[in-house]
Amino acid sequence: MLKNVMGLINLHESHESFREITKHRPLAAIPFAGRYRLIDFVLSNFINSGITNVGILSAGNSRALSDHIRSGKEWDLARKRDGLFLLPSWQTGAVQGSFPSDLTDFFSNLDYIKSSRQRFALLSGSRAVCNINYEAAYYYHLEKKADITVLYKEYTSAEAKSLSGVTMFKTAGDGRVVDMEICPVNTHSSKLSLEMYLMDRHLLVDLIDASVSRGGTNFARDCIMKNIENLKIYGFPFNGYLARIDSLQNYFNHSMKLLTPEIWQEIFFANGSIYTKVKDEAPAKYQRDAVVTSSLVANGSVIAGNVENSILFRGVKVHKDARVSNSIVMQKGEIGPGAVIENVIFDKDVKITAGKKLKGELNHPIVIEKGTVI
Amino acid sequence: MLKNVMGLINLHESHESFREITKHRPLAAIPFAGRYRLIDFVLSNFINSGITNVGILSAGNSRALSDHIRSGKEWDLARKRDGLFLLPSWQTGAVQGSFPSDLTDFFSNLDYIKSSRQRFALLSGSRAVCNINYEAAYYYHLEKKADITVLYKEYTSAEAKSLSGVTMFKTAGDGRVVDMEICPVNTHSSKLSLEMYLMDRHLLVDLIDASVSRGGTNFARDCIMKNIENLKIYGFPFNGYLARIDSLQNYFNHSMKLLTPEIWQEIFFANGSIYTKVKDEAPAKYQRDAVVTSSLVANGSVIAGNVENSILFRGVKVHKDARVSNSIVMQKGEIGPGAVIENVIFDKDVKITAGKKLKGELNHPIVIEKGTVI
Amino acid sequence: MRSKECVAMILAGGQGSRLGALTKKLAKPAVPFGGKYRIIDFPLSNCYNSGINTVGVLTQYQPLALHSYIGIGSAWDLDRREGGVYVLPPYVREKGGEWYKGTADAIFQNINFIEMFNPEYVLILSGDHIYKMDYSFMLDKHKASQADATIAVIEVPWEEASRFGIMNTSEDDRIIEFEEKPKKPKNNLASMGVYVFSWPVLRSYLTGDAISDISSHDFGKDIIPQMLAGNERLCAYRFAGYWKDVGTVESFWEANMDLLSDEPALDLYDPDWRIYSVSPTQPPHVIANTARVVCSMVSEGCQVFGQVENSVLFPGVYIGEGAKVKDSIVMPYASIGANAIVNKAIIGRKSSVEFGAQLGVNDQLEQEASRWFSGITLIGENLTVTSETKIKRNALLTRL
Amino acid sequence: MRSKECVAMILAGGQGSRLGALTKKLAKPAVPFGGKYRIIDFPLSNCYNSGINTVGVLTQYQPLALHSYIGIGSAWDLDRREGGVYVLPPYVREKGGEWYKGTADAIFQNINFIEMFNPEYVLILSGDHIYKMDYSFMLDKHKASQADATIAVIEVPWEEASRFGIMNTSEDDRIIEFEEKPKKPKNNLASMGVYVFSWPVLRSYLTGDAISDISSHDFGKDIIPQMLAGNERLCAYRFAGYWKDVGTVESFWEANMDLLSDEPALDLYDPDWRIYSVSPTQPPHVIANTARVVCSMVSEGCQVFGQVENSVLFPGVYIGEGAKVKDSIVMPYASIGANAIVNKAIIGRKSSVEFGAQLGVNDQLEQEASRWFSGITLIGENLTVTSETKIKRNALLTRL
Repeated sequence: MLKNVMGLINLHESHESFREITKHRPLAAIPFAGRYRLIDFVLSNFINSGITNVGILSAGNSRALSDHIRSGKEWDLARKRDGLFLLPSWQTGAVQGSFPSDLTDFFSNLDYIKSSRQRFALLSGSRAVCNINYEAAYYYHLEKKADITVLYKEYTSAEAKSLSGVTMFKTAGDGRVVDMEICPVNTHSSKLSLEMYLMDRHLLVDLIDASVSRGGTNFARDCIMKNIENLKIYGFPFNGYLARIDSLQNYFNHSMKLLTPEIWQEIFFANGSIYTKVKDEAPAKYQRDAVVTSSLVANGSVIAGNVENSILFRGVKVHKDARVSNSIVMQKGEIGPGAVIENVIFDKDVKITAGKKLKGELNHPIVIEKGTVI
Repeated sequence: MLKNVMGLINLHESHESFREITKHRPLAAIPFAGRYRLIDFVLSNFINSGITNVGILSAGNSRALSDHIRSGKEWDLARKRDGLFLLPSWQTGAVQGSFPSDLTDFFSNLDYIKSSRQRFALLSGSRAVCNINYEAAYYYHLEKKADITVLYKEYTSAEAKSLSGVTMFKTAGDGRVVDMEICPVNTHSSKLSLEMYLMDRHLLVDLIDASVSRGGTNFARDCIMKNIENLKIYGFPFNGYLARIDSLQNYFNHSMKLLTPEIWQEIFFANGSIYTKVKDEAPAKYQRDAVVTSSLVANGSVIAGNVENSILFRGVKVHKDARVSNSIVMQKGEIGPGAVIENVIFDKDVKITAGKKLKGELNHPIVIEKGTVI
Repeated sequence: MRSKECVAMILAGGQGSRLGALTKKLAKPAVPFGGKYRIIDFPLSNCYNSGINTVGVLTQYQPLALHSYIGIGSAWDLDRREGGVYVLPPYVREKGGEWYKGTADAIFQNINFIEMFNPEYVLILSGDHIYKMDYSFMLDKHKASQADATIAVIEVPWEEASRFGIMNTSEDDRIIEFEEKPKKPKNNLASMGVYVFSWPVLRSYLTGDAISDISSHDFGKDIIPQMLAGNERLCAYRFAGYWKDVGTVESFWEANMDLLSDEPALDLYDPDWRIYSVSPTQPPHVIANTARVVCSMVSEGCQVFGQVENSVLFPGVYIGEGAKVKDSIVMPYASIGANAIVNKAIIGRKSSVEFGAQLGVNDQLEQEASRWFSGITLIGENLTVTSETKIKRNALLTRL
Repeated sequence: MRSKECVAMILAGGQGSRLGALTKKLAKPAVPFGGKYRIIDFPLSNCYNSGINTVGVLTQYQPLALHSYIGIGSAWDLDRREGGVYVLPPYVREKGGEWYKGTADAIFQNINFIEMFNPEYVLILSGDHIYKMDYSFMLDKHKASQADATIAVIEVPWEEASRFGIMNTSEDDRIIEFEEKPKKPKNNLASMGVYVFSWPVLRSYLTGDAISDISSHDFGKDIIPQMLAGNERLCAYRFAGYWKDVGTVESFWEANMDLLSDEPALDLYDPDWRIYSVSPTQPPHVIANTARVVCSMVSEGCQVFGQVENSVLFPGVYIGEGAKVKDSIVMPYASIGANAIVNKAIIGRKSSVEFGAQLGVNDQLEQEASRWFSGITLIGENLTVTSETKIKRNALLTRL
C-alpha cells in the first residue's frame, strides 16, 4: 500500500476531437462503460494502491465534475486529514492543443503540494483508462533510484504509427528514457506514455517552480521533456489492457471492446474494483418481449425491445419493438416504441420518440446532444 | 423546520474596502470571531432553520473557501440527496463595485435551482453576520401571500445616514416594500436590507431567466428592485444583533464588540449553535506568567504574556513578556518574547519576533499579510 | 444531542426459522431480496424517504452480519452527525442479559436510547416486510386525530383475514377492538405491524407491561389490548399498496416473482421513492450473444451466456452457455455452469451448480437431500452441486 | 469487506468504580479529561495517527453513553465505508448473555468480528490509559522480531514496580517471565496493557483458554503465562514517554494537573499527533476584564469573570466575578457563582456552585456529605451547592 505517495490528477487534457460529448463537461467527466466517468478509473487505481491524498487539477470549472466528486465519500476519501481535493483552476474555456497551459494551475496550487505529508507524488491524467496497481512501479522507482518514473505501454512500430496526439518515448537498455516526442505526426518510438509520473514530491515542487520562473507553461514539455538529460527518468512498462480515450472514434471503439468478456474482466477486476458515484437504481429489468445480445447493461434499465452490441447506461428505457444496435445510450436515455437506432451515441437524457429512426456509420457514429428529444 | 426551502448563498459581494485581508480569499472566507469564517454564520442559520439543500454561488475560485467547505460534513450537509453544493463560477478576479455581475453565475447554475426539490428558495449573502431562525420570516411570507419577502434591520435615520455601501428600502404601513436604494450616498430610508430574500423557487427561476434575457447583470437591481411594482415584495424585520461586515474598519469594530458578554451570547447562541470546520486543537493554555483581560481566546492558543481587548484565533502563541492590545491575531499567529502589538490585525501565520513593536490607530488598524515574519 | 420529533425503531431480531437455509447465518431482515436488496432496506429506505433520520435497529439473532451490513448507514444517507442509524443488540447488564421477551420488551429495554432524543412520537416497524410507505403521512394523521396510537392497516382478502391481527374500527377509523388471528373475522383490516405512538403514553404502558408476569410482552397481543382497555385513543391508518410479509420460503419466492411482471405492483424504478441499498461495486452486467433473458431482473456484475426466464439474478452471478434458468432466484456470486438446468430454485450465495447439473426436475434423486414441500428447490450458501447431478423438486440442500 | 492487516480492539467495558461519582453514569473510558477530551480519545486517536482504521470498541458498563459519544467515528476520521469504528457490547445468544469474564474472554467473544476482516495482527488496547503512542512502530518491531506476541512496557520507578505486571526479559528484549504484582520485582519494566498478537496464534490460545474452568480469562494472568509456557516468542517493546492509568480519583486529578505545567510531559499541542475528540460546537471563550487566569487550561464556550489558577475548565464553564478556583477540574457546563471559592475540587457536569459557596476549605461542614480520603472534594453531575454553603476537603457530594 503506497501510504507514502500522494496522487495528483491533471485534467488539462485536450478534448478537441470529441464533438458534442465534451460540450458540457471536461474529458474526465465523460460517461464511460455504462456507469462510470473516465476519472473513476484513475481515482480507483489510486485508492486501490493505497493512496489517500488526491488533488485534482481541474482545468476549469465544471458542475458535471464537482457534482460527480462531491465529498469523495464514494471513494472513501471524505477525510479530515488528506482525502480528495478539487483544486481551483484559473483556466476558462476548453482545453485545446498539444501543450495545454497546465503549469499555471500547478503553480497556483503549489501550497497544497508543498503542505502534503507524503514523500512521493504520483501524477496521472484521466484519459488512459486501465486497471493498474502502482506498487510494482513504485518499487521499480526505488530500485532504480530514479528521479522520475514514467509508465508506458509498448506498441509494435506498426501500431505506433497509427497513434496520434500522444506522447511517445524511447528508452535505453537499462530502462532510462533517452528521447521523448509529444504529439508527433510520425513517431519514431514505440513506447506510449501513460502520462503517469512518479517522483519525489520535493522534486515536483522544484520542477514546477523552476519551469514557471523560466516561462514554462506545459508540464510534460517543460518539466519532463526538457529534463531528460539532467534527471534520471526511467520508463516502467504496463502490460495490461489500455483504453486510451483521445477521440470520439476511440471512445466508441473502446466502449465496444468492453463487450469482450476477457476485456470486461480485466478492466473491472484485474487489480481491484472501480468505484463510482452510487445512483441507487434497481437491477435491470428484462420484460416479456426483450431480446438482448452482446450488450453491457447497467442497473435501472428497463428493456422491452431489441438490443444488440450496445451499451445501456443507468436508467435507460427501451420500449417494445424498439431496436438498438451498435449504440451507446447514456443515463436516462429512452428509445420509444418501434424506434430504431444504429451506430449512435446518445448523451444523457436523450429521447427518441415512437417510430423514429437514426443511423450513423460504424466509423462515424452520430452523436446526439444531452437532453435532446427527437 | 423549513424542509420545503432551499438555500442559496450568493458570494458576489464587493470587498474593495478590506485591504490585504481579502487578497487571498473572498469576503465569505474571512476569518472572524476567533474560529469562524463569515460564511459559517449563514450556513449555520440555514441548517438551524432546517434547510438541507444549500447551493453556494462562489464568485470565482478559491481554495480558502473550498478547503473550508470540503464535503459539508461539519454542517451535516454531506448527503446523497440534497446537501451542500459549491457551484462553479465564471467570475475571474475580485468582486468590485455596487452592482456585481452575479446574474451570469445564477444563470449558468439555473439547472441546479430548477432541479431542486424544495418549493421555496431563500437567498443570502455572507456579510450580514447574525444568529437568526428563518421560521418567523417564512410564516410571515405565507401569511402575506408575498411574492418575495426581504429581511431588514431598522435603523434610526441618524444611524442610517452613517451607513454606506448598503441597500436600503422603505415600506408602506402593511409592510410592502415601496422604494429601494442600492448604495445610496445619502439614504432616505431607514431599513437596511439584509440581502436575504425568500421566494417561490419557480419565481426565482423566472426572474433570473427574464432578467438575463433583457440584458440584466445584477440580481438585486434587475430581479428585485426593477420589480417593486410588479411583485408583492414585503419586508420582514430582524431585531437581533447584526454585524454587517462591509469594510475593514467595520470588521475590526464588530470583532471588538464580541467582547461584550451580551453580544457574545446572542451571536453564538440566540437561535442555535454556529458550526465551523473542526481543527482538533487542545484547550487554550494559560502559562504561569499569563495576564489576560477582556479577550476572546480560541482553542490551541498558548499564552505566556499579556493580552487585552484582543481576539486570539486557534493556535496562537503569545510568548513571555509579549503584549497584545486591541488586536486580532488570526490562526497560528505568534508574538515573540517581549514583542508588542497594538491596534493590529495579523492575518494567518504571521509571526513577530522577539522585542519588535507594531502600533496602529484604533480607527486605522495595521494589517499584516498572511505568512509575514516581522 | 438535538431532540427529534420522531424516532423510528425497527424490530430486526427475528430468526425467521421458516426461511430455512436462507436464515442459517443471517437474521431475516438481512436476507437478500429483489436482485440487489436486503429485506431491511425497505423499512430503512422508507424511513429516509419519509424524512425520519433517527433510527434504532434492534438486533438479536446473528447481529454481526446485520451490523456490518448497516455499518454507519451511508447507504441510506443515515450517516449523520446527530441522529442517524444505531444498531442495538440486547443489552447485557452486570447480572446478565437475555433475548427480548417480545416486541414490546425489545422497545422497553431500549427506553434509555429513545429518551436520548427526547422524541414526541415513536414509530415501531418490522424489519421483515416488503412495502413502500410514506410514514410522514401516517404521522400527520396521528397528529390530526390526536391519537395515542395509530396502527397501519391493510385490507386483506376476507378468506385470509383469520391469519392476521384484525382491527375492528368505528366509522371514523377509531379502533374499537383488536383480534389476533380471529376464527370468524368481523373485518378484513389487518395490522401491518407499523405503529405510531405518542411516546409518553407508550412509555407508561411499556413500563406497566414490563412488570406483568402474565404478559407475553408483545405489541399485538398485550400493549394494544391494554391500551384499548385503558380507553386510549387508537386509530387505524389505511394503507393501499403492495405489502408482503416474507416469512416463509414460499412467500419469499413469491415476493421475488411478483417483481417480474411487466407492470409489478411494487415499483422499484420510481425515482421519487428509491429503495437504497449497499452498493456491491460491480460493473454493468454483460449479456453475451448466446444469451436470452426475458421476464427477469439482472443486477450488476452478472455475466449471462445462457437462458434466463422469469428469474432474479443478484450481483456477480454467472450463467454459462446453454444453461437454462427458470422461475428461480440466484443469490450473489453464485454460478450456474454450462448446460445446467435450474427450475423453481433458490441458489444460495457463492454456491455453484456445475455444468450439466439439473435442479428442480421431476427425475430421480441422485444426491442425499432433505425435503421441502413448496415445490421449490433450495440450495444453501457456498455449496457445490456437482456436474451432471440431478436434484428433484422440493429438495433442500444445506450444510449442517 | 477488504481484509485489513491489523485490527485494534479497545477494552472499554471497565466500570472504574474507584472513580466514584465520575463513573456513576459513565464507563471509565467515557470520563472527561484534559479540558475537552474523554479518556478513550487517547487510544482512538493513537489508532488513527498510527494508520490503523479498523477498531472495535468493547463496551459493557453503561454502553449507551459511549456508543452515542463514538457515534459513527467522525471525530477520529473513522467513519469509513470499509473498516472504521465498531461499538461492540457483549453478545446475547439465544440462551442469554453475560458480561465478559475477563479481558481475554472479551476478545474471545468477538472472534467472529475480528475474522470478518481477516487480519494478520490484532492490537489489544485498554480504554482507560492516557498516553500518546505510535502503534505502527510497535507493529514493525513485532514483524521484525517475528514474535507471536509483543507487549509494550514502560520503566516504572523500582519502588512502584510491585503495583504492576512486570516483564522479565532477556537481553534482546525477549520476555522470559511475567509476574503480576510481584512482591520482590526482578525488573522495573511494567506492562502497559498494549499487546500486538499474530492473530492465528492468539486465536488458538483464546480458544484453548475459553474452555478452561480454572482460568480467569485475563490477558495478563492467563494468556501471557500460557503463551510463555507454550514456548511462543514473546517480545517486549519499550516505550518512553508519558503514560498514566487514571484508575482512581487521585490519579485522575493528578493526570489533569500534570497538563498544567509550562512544559508538560504530555504535549497536547503537537500538530503531528493530535488527540481528536468530539467537538462541542462552542465559540472561543471570553476572559472578562475582571478575570485572572494562570497555569490553567480553558476550553471553548467558557466565560471567565473570576480568578482561575492551576485548574482545568471544560467547555461552557462559567466562573463568576470574584470567584476563586484553584487546583480544580470543572466539567462541561458547570458554573461557579460570584465570590465562590473552589479548592482542589472536581465539579461534575452541569453542576452549579452558587455565589459565595466554599468548597475544599478546612472550615466547618454545613452540608451532609460522605467522605473521601484524597484531599479532593468531588461534586457529582447536575448538583447544586447552594449559596454560602461551606464544604470541607475530602467531601464527596453525589446523588444516590
